[in-house]
Amino acid sequence: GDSPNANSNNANKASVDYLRIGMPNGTQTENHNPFAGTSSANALGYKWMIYEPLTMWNPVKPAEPAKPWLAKEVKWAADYKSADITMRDNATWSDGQKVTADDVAYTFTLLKTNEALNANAIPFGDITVNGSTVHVTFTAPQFVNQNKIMASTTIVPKHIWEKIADPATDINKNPIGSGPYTLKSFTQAGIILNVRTEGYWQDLPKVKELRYTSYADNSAQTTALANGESEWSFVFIPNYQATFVSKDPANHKIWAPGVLGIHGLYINTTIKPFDDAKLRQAMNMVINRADIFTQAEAGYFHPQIDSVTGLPNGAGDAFIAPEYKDKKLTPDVAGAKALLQSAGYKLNGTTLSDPSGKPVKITLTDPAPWSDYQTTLEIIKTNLAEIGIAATVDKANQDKWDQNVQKGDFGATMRWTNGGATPYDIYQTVMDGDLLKPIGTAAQQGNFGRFKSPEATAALKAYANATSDADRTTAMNQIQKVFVEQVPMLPVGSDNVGGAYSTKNWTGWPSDGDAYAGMQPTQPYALDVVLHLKAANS
Amino acid sequence: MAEPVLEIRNLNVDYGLGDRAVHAVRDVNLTLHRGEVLGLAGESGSGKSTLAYGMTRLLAPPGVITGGEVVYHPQQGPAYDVLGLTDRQLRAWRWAETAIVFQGAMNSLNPVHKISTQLTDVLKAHDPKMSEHSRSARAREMLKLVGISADRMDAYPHQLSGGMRQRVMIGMALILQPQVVIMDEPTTALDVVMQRQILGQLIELRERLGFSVIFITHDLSLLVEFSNRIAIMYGGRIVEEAPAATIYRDALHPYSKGLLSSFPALRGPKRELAGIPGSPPDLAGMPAGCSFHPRCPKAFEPCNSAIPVLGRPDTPDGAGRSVACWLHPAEQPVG
Amino acid sequence: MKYFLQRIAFYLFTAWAAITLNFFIPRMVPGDPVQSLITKYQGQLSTKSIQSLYVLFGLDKDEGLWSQYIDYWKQLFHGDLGLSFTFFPTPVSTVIGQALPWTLLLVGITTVISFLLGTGLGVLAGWRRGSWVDGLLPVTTFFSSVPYFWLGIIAIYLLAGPDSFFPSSGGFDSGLVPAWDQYFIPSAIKHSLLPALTILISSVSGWILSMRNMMVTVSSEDYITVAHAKGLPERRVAVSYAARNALLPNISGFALALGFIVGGTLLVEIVFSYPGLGYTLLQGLGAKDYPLMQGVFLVITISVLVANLLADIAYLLLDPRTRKEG
Amino acid sequence: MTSIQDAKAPAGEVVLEAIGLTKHFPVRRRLRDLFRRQHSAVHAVDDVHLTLRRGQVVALVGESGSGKSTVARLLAQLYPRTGGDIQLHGESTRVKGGSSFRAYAARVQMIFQDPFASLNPVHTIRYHLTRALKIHHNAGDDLDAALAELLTRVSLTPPERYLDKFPHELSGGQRQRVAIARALGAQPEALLADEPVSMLDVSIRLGVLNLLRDLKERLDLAILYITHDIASARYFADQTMVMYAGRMVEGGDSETVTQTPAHPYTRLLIDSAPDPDRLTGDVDPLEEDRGNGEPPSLINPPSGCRFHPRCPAAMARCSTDLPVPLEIGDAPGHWAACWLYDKAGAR
Amino acid sequence: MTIPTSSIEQVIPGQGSMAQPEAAKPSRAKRQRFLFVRNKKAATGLVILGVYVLIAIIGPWIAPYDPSARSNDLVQGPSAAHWFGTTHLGQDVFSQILEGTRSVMLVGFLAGAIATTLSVLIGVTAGYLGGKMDDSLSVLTNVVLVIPAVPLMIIITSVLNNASDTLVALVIGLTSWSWNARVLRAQTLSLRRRDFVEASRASGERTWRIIVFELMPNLTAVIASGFVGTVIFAVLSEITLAFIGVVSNSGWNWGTILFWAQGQQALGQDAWWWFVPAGLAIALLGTSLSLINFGIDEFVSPRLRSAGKTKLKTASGGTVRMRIGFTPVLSNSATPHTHAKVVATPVMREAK
Ligand SMILES: Nc1ncnc2c1ncn2[C@@H]1O[C@H](COP(=O)(O)OP(=O)(O)OP(=O)(O)O)[C@@H](O)[C@H]1O
Ligand SMILES: Nc1ncnc2c1ncn2[C@@H]1O[C@H](COP(=O)(O)OP(=O)(O)OP(=O)(O)O)[C@@H](O)[C@H]1O
Ligand SMILES: [Mg+2]
Ligand SMILES: [Mg+2]
Repeated sequence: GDSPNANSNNANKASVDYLRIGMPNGTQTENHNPFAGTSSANALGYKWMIYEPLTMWNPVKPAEPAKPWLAKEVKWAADYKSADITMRDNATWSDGQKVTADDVAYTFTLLKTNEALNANAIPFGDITVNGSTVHVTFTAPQFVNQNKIMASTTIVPKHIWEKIADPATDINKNPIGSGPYTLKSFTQAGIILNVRTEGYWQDLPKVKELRYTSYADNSAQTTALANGESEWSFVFIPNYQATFVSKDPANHKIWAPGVLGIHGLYINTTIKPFDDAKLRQAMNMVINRADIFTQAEAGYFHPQIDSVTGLPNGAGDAFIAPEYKDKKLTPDVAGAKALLQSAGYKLNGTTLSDPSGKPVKITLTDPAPWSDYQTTLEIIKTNLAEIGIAATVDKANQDKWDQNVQKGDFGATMRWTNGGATPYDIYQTVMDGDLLKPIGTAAQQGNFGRFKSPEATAALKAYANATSDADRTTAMNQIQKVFVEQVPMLPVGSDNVGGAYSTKNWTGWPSDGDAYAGMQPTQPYALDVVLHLKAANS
Repeated sequence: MAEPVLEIRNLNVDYGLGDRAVHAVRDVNLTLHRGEVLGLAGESGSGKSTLAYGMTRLLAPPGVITGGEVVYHPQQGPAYDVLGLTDRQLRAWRWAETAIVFQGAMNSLNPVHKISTQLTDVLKAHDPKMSEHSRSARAREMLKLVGISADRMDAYPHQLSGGMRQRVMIGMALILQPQVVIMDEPTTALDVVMQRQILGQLIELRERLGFSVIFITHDLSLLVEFSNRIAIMYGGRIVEEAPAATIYRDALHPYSKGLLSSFPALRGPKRELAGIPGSPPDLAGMPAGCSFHPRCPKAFEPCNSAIPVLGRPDTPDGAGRSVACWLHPAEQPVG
Repeated sequence: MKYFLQRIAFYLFTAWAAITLNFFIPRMVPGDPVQSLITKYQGQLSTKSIQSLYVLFGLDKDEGLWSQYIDYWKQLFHGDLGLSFTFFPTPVSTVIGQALPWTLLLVGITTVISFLLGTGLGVLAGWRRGSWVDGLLPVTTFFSSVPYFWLGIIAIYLLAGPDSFFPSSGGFDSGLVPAWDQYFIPSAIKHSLLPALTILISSVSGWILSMRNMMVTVSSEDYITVAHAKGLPERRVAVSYAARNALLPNISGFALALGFIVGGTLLVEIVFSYPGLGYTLLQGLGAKDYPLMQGVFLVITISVLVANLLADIAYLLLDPRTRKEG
Repeated sequence: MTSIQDAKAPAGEVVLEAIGLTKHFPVRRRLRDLFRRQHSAVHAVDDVHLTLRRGQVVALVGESGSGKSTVARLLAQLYPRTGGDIQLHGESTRVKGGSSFRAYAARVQMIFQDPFASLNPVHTIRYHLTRALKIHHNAGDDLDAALAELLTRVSLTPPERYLDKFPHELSGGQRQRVAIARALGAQPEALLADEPVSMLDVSIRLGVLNLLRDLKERLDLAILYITHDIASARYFADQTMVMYAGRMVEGGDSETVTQTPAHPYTRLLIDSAPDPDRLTGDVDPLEEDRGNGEPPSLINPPSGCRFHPRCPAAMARCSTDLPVPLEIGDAPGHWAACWLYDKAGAR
Repeated sequence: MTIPTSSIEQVIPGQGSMAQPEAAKPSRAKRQRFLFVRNKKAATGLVILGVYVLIAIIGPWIAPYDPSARSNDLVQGPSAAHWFGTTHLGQDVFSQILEGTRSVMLVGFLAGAIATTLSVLIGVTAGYLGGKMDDSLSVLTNVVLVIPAVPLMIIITSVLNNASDTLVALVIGLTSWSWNARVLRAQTLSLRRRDFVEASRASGERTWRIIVFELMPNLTAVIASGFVGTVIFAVLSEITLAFIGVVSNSGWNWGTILFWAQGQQALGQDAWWWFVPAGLAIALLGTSLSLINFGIDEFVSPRLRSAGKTKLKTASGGTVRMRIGFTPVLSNSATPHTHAKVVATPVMREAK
């Protein structure tokens, strides 16, 4: 009939031609603006089904070059201060117009002229178009940002967007993109995307309809996954075997590859005796990362970091300095004790005292509602007790915690680092002297532990500005050396680009065997995943 | 003497059951005759209201009727015991045969309904066939009878003065033309001018309509003036019963005497006011024998051991009166 | 009527004071929307976005609290509640507009049902003391002491499952679009059953109890005895005399409950991922979304006040004593 | 207690005097009235003159709502007065609170109508009386002795039996005695008794009244006895004043006022009082009065004499001119505010 | 979430209904003051509450394990070693419940006390003084009333770093007094023109003495019932705050247990033992407090007290049902009739 729901009544359909994607992101309001961090398109990730990037990059294998996507080819200058982007010529917008180099130039210009939209703070220079090629320059080398520019920027149609008065606050009611899907409906229960009928530059996906739902919280999302109401999501599932997989062992799966972004215990290096690298090393030696991985991170969520460099297994392997190739982080209480003794610390019974004779005490802090971090801290607390460090866990209020961490008013805290295509972002968040702020002043960008190391700062700078791979390797090795020796932060687990999914209706998901993409439904590669899906019963 | 309409026989009413029960009304025998005004007096707590509510089975928990009969003589047909009626029969009997006017008229009228509603719902309950129109006509008529203009029909109780409310209650009591009207302190909340107006009106209506009245108050002077016969209660029992003038002139029971000498007179010489010493008995722990004996100036030997029986006294004018006092042992018990 | 104008003046003053507080309270909270957003996306949002977000939200300009307050009132008079940060750039009024109907329908209807049911049972319990309804009281008391959210989670665990009739979350099936048709309405009703039941079970006892107690109190009034003495049918005495009067004191409680619809059952909406206002408010709280918090507080404040005003009116209609005699 | 002292012309020293005492209670103002100049008010008491003398009882009678209690509360300074003056020993006083009020309260005490309500149910008798003594520093060195004395004075003996009881453990008469004892604790010169027995049982009333009379004589108190029972005023008071709708309408010594009432309202009142000597069957003499036999509105009181709408003897001037107190002449000090006694007759 | 106290608004202790001449028996009357404890419901409630108080005091000592201590029994069901099973870290849930009782009780009662004190101060003062004072206090009360309590608590607690139990109690107390203040104001309004208040004023008492010694004792039942209601509300609030994780409480309370259980999807893993006990503990505590509240209600209103006793036992063992409007008639009267006589006329007497 006339009802918009008439053909959505899915109960009596023989086969399922839609995919249900969920995220635990709470209430959504209609906003399809791909640039707004607060938009529903961003929160649920469906912007990647409507809009496309220039290249498709796989964070699981960060060292591999990105696949061409809207761009036929991207050529960077050696100093990474400019790039030539050549567009493919068979892509069209969903209103039928062709995707051109002008659109790319327009998009970049948009970011350049709107600080509010330039989320990665890319220093665009001149942008010029020459036929199907865009020449874009930058005011600083962009080696570390190359994928943020090419693989994480949605290209929007100029003819639509130039009519928008304020691109920062427009909700982009009728999104016109180059991707294979178009918006069908927005409701609070979910967003529905329909596959395009024609004009997509490659084969249309098999999934005819994408249904996005935003659940109130992790537990609602998990319940939905367990019930089969949700088929693909990125959410922390405690004890996922029992809560999720066991509900349908044949179909319920989790794949959570690590990426270049880590979580670890930042130590405030201005507080005595924690300004002593030896003490930090000893602490690093007693952390039981396996326990944290299985008990706090449910055995998957933050893949355990083995390398002393703090680089994630898999994604980080290619970057590890030769000297640390086989150095693993394993609990070594005896070693730690020996190290401490040699550095002048004394362990009397269960209390460690520093060379000045004061007992070593530390406060570990994290926001109360973050149960995985809290569990991690509980474990670290018992680990530290083994070498006589009395730790207390302070479950701060989240806002207070934010404030305190930024101002350097903390003992130690679990926190994440930025992530990127190279380990640069990880180390920069932890060690960059340029980000260093005095205690009491908010350090918003990083270096919360107030780690002061001119070598590290210089090496980070060298890495970002290098013009050859050899220079980069040298700088990277230097960075890692500081990190391993100074231990400004105790790495614990890596970020993951994983997801929970069900093979009941759709197969073809990425896996260890075929790691063609990450597994998060909100990231650019989600489109690549959807394009790989095939109906389970076909 | 006229024939009886209501006979109370050996009525016993308790509050609560078992050992802790309070015997508020004990072995009361009382007969109401057609067309008469029977006054019931006695100080606070003597059981007057309990008797009135008990004989109509309107006593609130934990009141229970533990014995006795209330025999009602309808105008036609055989007499029957009100206490033995089923709920249905009792509901039909109430108001149609016996209506009650309570002490506080403000509390007797439902504050949220118009008085017209409250008047007509009696009619609706007792005569469902009556038309809406004739119901309101009847209600109007009753209001006129008690001197309230019909335009006050749609007033709410709080919009009427205390006197008007009490008149509405009287009108409501008469709307079904009952044989018996029980009035429990109908005027104590009103001032004297209003009290006289209302009572005067009631007496006049009684003469016109011929119902009988049980009139309860502790104001003896009022009773003497308005009732035909007076019964005096003390400690849950009737201690004396006689025509009004007789009691006023010559009360036999020391308690009645005490009551009569407790109020100052307005006219005539200032007479001696003796009062009654002591305080009323506790119904839960009644003294043995005559319950008045601890306060009685004339108490003598049998008073503290044996309960005197209500009966015809041995006085010359003993006919038509009875008393329960060892000073005047009964010639012939009432019952 | 004049009495009303006076009440309204009082309410207006209260509203002004409450709205002013609503403005200042959220601003006491440390942290800012940008930081909250970064923290919310733990690592997914790079710290480099900070500056762009400050610009986006218009927080890069320093404005005094006082001028913000003045602006706030100016906006309010234009019916403008500002833009939400969490859902930037959606206007707060839109955010509230999309959530409010759900809350009103779910919690509103449930509150009304709970009140009616509880009052009905309370009348029975108070009128026929010692009957089965009275026996129900301890059970309902127990349930009323259980936290809403706990009951909801247990209900989801026990009743919602892969093949269950009850969905575990949401306001309607994700494939549907809100419309008054035969697909949407049953779906919406189905989704509201569990949350409604949860609220009902834990709130009905209060009504039963207060109504029962009022019935008991009213039952011993003289006019009830008079009604019995008049030989009225029992039902009429119970309903038109006793219950009618016993209801009056509960009206203001009911009004207040109606007013608290929005703020009172926040957690039920969270547990059931119900797209209502309480849940939105919690998100606003978490995100330091002042405009949203203010907006929701405003709605709550106004609804409580309006409910109270309605209670006054209801009183006026139900209790002739409050009407001015004519 | 039977002797009748024929009230002679008042001789005792004046303790408390009300001169033109007036009290208007503002009616709750509504929005509409804001635009009007005039404020409506309940004219509860208008232009009342009253003199309390040492060792004398003045009775104030009148129907319900005529303003008797208001007069008492005004005299006790519990309400601020709208107009007129209150003179204590000839000195004008106006106190609101604080120590001046306490000083006033030490000399003028009030007893409330309802003994069931005027004692705090949660406190013992000891507490009530101790407070009464302590506030006015009358406790002396030996509190117990003072308490015992107080109780003995109101014939609650032996005192020990009553001291530690709670009000609800006492009978109404006993409670009223405690209330009186509390008033006496302040060692006042004037006692304002607002219907002190109306809530008591017939047989108990007498005891309390006799006690009051006894106190008057022994302690030389000035007593204002408020009642609506005119018969008890005759029995108990030296002088009787009659109030109607906020105004004094008649006054004089009790016997004269009750036996030869002058004002039509007083006559109505006395005719209405139940009288056992009048036997059943009397046709109500006030029949024509039905329907409008109600006290007038005090918000818009009738002009002229406030009784004129109900008065059987109303004349034309009654509805226009406010009657002034006029000497009746049958007994010294007997007056009525009624034009019937306007001997000048002029105008 | 509080039990409505409407019945209490209607009745004031010791007035009116007691004004009957039932005075004479002092011993019985005296006992009536403690009748509240003899009320069956109140007694049950008090016993349960007593157990909770005991646990609150000795809980941490009798707990078999350190509630935070990890062990290797992860997410184990109830067993002899762990009565209520274990958490994802191998912590003993039973010990957590025992240890958590103290915080819950502390917060509940402290918040109850704070809110009650405030409501008494504001409500009674407003009611007694009247006039401008009343107006401004009423506005204050209403403003606090219309600002939603739980969100307000969330906001305030988030300002405080590391809120201790005491601080949480303070916040809850400060935000939840207004309803009681309203009830108390209404009560005071009806009390302040009572003769005994006027009488003590007339005898020269100071205002504060009147409020404290004359008015407040008469409001005890209302205050107590308000207190009990607020305690329930405070307990539920604390647990809610802990459950959604805004309170940065480092110790254990039942809300924390529920927070962890929910965060770890206890029910999703079928670990009901982790989730259920805390909820039941709350419900039972709430029930006991409600029972006490009933007791207070019935104590205050004798009508409610007798309302419970609808079935009475006769001496002969039968039961009589009390009904309003239809007083029961005992045919097998225990009282001997002095003059039993058959009615001569036919009598319709039906057994029913
Ligand atoms: N619910 C009850 N429980 C126990 N005793 C009661 C109850 N109700 C009344 N009584 C007692 O029964 C006795 C009789 O009371 P009743 O009301 O009949 O007296 P009364 O003569 O009408 O008094 P009054 O003149 O004050 O109206 C009193 O002593 C009273 O204390
Ligand atoms: N506080 C008040 N505010 C407004 N009106 C009042 C107030 N107190 C008394 N009145 C009015 O003043 C008039 C006189 O009242 P008052 O109580 O003095 O009469 P009374 O003669 O003592 O009556 P009663 O015999 O019933 O005690 C009445 O109309 C009453 O309604
Ligand atoms: Mg009575
Ligand atoms: Mg008075």
